[in-house]
Amino acid sequence: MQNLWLIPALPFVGFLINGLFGRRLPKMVTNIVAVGSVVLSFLLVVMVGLDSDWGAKPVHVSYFTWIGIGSFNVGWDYMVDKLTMIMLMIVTGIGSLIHIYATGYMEHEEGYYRFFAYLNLFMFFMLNLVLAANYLLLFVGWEGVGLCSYLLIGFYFLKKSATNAGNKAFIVNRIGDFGFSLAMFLIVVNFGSLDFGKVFETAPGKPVDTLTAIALLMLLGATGKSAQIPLYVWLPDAMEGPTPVSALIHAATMVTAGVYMCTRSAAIFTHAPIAMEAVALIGLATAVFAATIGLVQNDIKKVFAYSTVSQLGYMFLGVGVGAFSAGIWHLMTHAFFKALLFLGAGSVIHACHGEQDMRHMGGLKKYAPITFWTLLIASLAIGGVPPFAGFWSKDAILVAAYHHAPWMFWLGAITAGMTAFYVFRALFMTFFGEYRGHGHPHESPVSMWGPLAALAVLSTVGGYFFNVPKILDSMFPLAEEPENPMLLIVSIGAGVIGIAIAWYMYVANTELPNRIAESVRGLYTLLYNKYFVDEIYDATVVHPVVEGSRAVLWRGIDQSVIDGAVNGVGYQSRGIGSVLRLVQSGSIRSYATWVVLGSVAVIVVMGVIGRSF
Amino acid sequence: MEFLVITAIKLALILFVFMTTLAYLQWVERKVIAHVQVRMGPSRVGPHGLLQPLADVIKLITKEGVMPPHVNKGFYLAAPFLAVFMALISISIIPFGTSLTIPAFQIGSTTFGPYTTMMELANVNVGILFVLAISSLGVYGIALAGWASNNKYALLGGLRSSAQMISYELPLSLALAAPLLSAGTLSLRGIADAQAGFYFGFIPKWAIFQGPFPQIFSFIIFVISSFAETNRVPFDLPEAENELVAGFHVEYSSMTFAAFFMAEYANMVTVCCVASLLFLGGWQPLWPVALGSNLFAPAIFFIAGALCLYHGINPARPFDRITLPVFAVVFFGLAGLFAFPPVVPVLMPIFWFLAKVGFLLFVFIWIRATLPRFRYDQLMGFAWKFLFPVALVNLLITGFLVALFS
Amino acid sequence: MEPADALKLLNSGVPISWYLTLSALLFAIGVAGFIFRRNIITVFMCIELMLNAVNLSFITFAHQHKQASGQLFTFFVMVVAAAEAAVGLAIILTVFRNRSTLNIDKINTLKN
Amino acid sequence: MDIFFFLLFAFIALIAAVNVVLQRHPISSALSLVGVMGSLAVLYLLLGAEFIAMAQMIVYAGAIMVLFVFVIMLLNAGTEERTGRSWLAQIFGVPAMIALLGLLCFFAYKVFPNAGFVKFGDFTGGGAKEIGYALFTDYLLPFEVTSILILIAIVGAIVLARKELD
Repeated sequence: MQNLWLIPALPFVGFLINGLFGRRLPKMVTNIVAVGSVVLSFLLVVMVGLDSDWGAKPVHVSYFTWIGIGSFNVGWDYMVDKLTMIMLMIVTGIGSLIHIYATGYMEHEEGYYRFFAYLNLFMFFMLNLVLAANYLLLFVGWEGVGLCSYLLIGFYFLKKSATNAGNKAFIVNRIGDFGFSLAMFLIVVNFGSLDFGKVFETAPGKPVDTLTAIALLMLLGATGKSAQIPLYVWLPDAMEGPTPVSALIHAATMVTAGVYMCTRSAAIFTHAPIAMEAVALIGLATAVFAATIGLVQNDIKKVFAYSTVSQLGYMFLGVGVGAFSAGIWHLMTHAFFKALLFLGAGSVIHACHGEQDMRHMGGLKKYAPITFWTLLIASLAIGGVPPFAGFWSKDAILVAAYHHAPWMFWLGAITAGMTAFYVFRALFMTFFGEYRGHGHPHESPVSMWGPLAALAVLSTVGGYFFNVPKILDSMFPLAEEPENPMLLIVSIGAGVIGIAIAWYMYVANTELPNRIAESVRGLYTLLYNKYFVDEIYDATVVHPVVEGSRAVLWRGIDQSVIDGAVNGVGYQSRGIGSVLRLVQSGSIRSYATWVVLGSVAVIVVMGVIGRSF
Repeated sequence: MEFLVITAIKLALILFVFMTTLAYLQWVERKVIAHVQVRMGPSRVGPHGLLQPLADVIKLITKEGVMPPHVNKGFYLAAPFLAVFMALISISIIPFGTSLTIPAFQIGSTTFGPYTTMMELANVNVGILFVLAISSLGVYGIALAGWASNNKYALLGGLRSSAQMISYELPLSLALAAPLLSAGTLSLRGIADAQAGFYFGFIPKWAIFQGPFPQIFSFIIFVISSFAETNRVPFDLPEAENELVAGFHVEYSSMTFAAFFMAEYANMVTVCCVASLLFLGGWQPLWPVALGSNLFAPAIFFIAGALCLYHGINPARPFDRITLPVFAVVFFGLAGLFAFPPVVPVLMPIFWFLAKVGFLLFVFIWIRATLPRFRYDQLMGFAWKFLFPVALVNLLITGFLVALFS
Repeated sequence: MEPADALKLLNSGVPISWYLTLSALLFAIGVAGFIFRRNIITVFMCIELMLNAVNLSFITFAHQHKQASGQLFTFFVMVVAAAEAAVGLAIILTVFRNRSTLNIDKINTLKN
Repeated sequence: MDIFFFLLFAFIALIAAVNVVLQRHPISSALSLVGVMGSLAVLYLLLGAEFIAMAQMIVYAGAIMVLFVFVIMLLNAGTEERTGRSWLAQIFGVPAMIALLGLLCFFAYKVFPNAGFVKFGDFTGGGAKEIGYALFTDYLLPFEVTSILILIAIVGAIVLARKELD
């Protein structure tokens, strides 16, 4: 298993080649390097899987000591167990598909090589995050993917909104990372190590308060990276990046890092009930909140973005109610269908020559049939219709929620209905009715619909075939729960009703949505403007910080205190110097004599102090 | 006591061979250059001019040593001896073969031995550093000679030479460091031993062929830098006749002049020895004994003898009828000696070592007969802008690969 | 002293304090040169002499404590001395170019 | 044997050091200093510091002092003239030097009266391997900092020694 390091190293080499020489390389070479490196690491992952019996025989490799301070050591250690294996398969598998897709999608863009260099760098950091065997190494990946996310959101850096969105994502993530750093400090102080094995082994014996503090700080980190309340605001804006980026980073892999981290730290969370409750509540609140916003958005990518936030909320709900494996299951199926949704949306945008507003689409079914069918499958999957992938994992989370607290189940079910509604709303607005845009829509090239088809297959059968709770049984034992057909019916029913309403409103009776919007003007405006959260944050956090820095830090501290001290030192030195310069005779030999006399004096004084005489 | 006697014997032997070599290197150089230029070369004194070195030595000793009145006497006289001292001292740590065991023997009633000794004067753990240290001190001789002569040509020559030798010492040392990394020792004997063995049974594991990174580049850099270090063509700027009359030794005559010449040739021999030890495997044969490398030496001497005999029978000059058969007999004798089994393990390493050194010396002479002199700015630019970075990159790659594969 | 004792002393090596005394002597000679010489290059060489004297102490201590650390200090001193020589000689060159003298008593424009 | 070598080379070092100070011509001083360095290198060998001894020869004698000689030749520096200007050095110079020497010797004998003996071969931790190992593990940071220092020195020397400062 010595070649474990090759898995992240290959994309990194790809990054180096494309990043350093990409400008001079033909597109074909850039493609081969970028896609090849990721596909190769996917194959390596499969090899590692075959070797380790898909994580059943955990592997732990220490490469070198990265930081050694006294007894505190952080090594560059990688480990593979079942959880890692699932994440590795998702990251490299979906990553490969999206890389292939991007060769088609980005073909006519400026900075083609730059895009792939960043994408490969992202793969490197993400794989590092997943493979890490200690928190600090995980944090390296965690920060690295944040960096790549920033770079890729701002990929169209000539667009002001794109760079702003990049900055927003970066700064908001800082808050979460701050929490995560604090959590790591607490771990170091209390456990004396950052290695997963050591921390989880000793976690049960630690005081609950400590564990709760650590878990809550980790949760803060997770809310930043995984776009949960209150730090979710960056994710919808992140859609300024190219669509493959949205699919890979902001839907399938990076944003799920928080879920992965919480699941990885299950040993800490399970011993901190308050933190668990907080995770569940935040997850549920985010799920409901984002779903309501998603109901009325018109930008196709925004709809899916809020849907992502909402689905991530589901995962946290699952983690929070103790169903870690259900959360990971939903993470996986979500990766399938949400990547598919985004890639499909990309295909639609490609077909409509860059148009993103759904009001200017419609009737694309006959122009882009493959995209339509694949998107339909994805919508069914996210809508929770059996036997598609999303049904299984969502149902598992809802069942677990019911056993934790029934009201959570009901809210979750309603959210599932809303989810089905807005996804199908988007589908109907895009593919049904008459074409309302300009130009001639067309189907995408094979490099784009090929990955769509592959993901469609996964979205169809992936949930049933990869029964994550069963796979992870040894890590997170399944609770013995009585079968309750009512729950199944409700969760399917919610989805079906949502789809039906969408059908009624956007295909059968297209006037209805406007009339509803007119009748509840206030609510509609509130939802359409995303509850004014951005504006509230701006007024309560951003503005005071900027103004405060200007008044206190700049004028107050920097100008008066620091500058004053520096200038004061200068004035004083000049005053002292005007006295001392009388000693300076200009003769170097005199100076030398002074030095010798001085050293004699020093030696004598030291001798006297040391009582040597 | 035993140690002292053996060392004294070795010292005498090495000194004799080394000094003779230095004298005859001059003859070889003149002959080779002559043949490159389609001339005869020295041929008057002795058969084929073989006694020419002797005649030269007699001439130089008996000449009057002229000391110009304006020189700084002490340094003027010290400089050539400094130069020759620094040039000769390095040979003391060069190993030129494996060990030699003399079985116990009896003289009268006392039994001596058995004695085992390594074929070198001193085994120094940091041998390579010693060579570098001594070669870096060699500058003083030339710089002082230039300065003490109180002559502008000499001063310019001295300045040029110090700048040149300091500059070329950098790529030289960097090129040396690369094979040291793969050998893992600074001892010259250890380095040569590390190059024993063969890949696939026939490619020798010399440093220039050795994995993980063949040192062919550092070998080339080393050879180029050693041309500059020994002030040889094409880097003989310090003594450029047409610019500086004769450079730093323009004011020297007779034995003091000869001393500089001796120093130059001694330096040449030393760098060739170091190059063959570091890069060409020292006394490791070119192909395995199993494939008959031991037969190579007798064969070559036999062929030489046969050729001499043939030309003696069909003489081109009257004297050849006598001299060439004598040479043939000597060569046949050598062939017989190298084929004599008890001495083979002792002589064969020496043969291979001397063969490599001889080849490198031939390259030195060959280059002198072929290439013109560099211009001064080109010379310095070449060292700093080309050789130095290349040597650095080579060292970097070697270090990386050695760390990776060890 | 018995001849045997003398031989024993001879074979037991050199006392540490002898090395330190040699180091002190060299240092003091360097100091003397630094104070009394007027040629700036010679003064500079006296500084090198003092550095060498200190290096000898370091190596002696390294031998006494049987640790390589002292030798490493010497190594660093050498490296710093090399840097110092490069910059110092460059300064001397510049000074000579501007003032045509190497006498430190004449290089005193900065006084008062 | 040790004592013999120590005395011989200590004597050479002292004579050469005195010569550094007494010679009127800088080039004689420089060559005497090379002598000091050479004999110190032999003493280093006796103290078991073979790598440092070689480094002493290569760096000090072979590079730094060549630079000195080079500059002396370049500036064609002659014998120094006598200009007595520093009354401080005249009055305090010799006493201060003697006091310093006395103090140093006093401490050498006071603190290390019987600290032990130096015998060739007692300490073998001064080979290239040991030095290199210590340099790249415990002393890595100083090493890197020194390399930056050298870089700065190179840049500074080039800037200072350029013909025209524009």
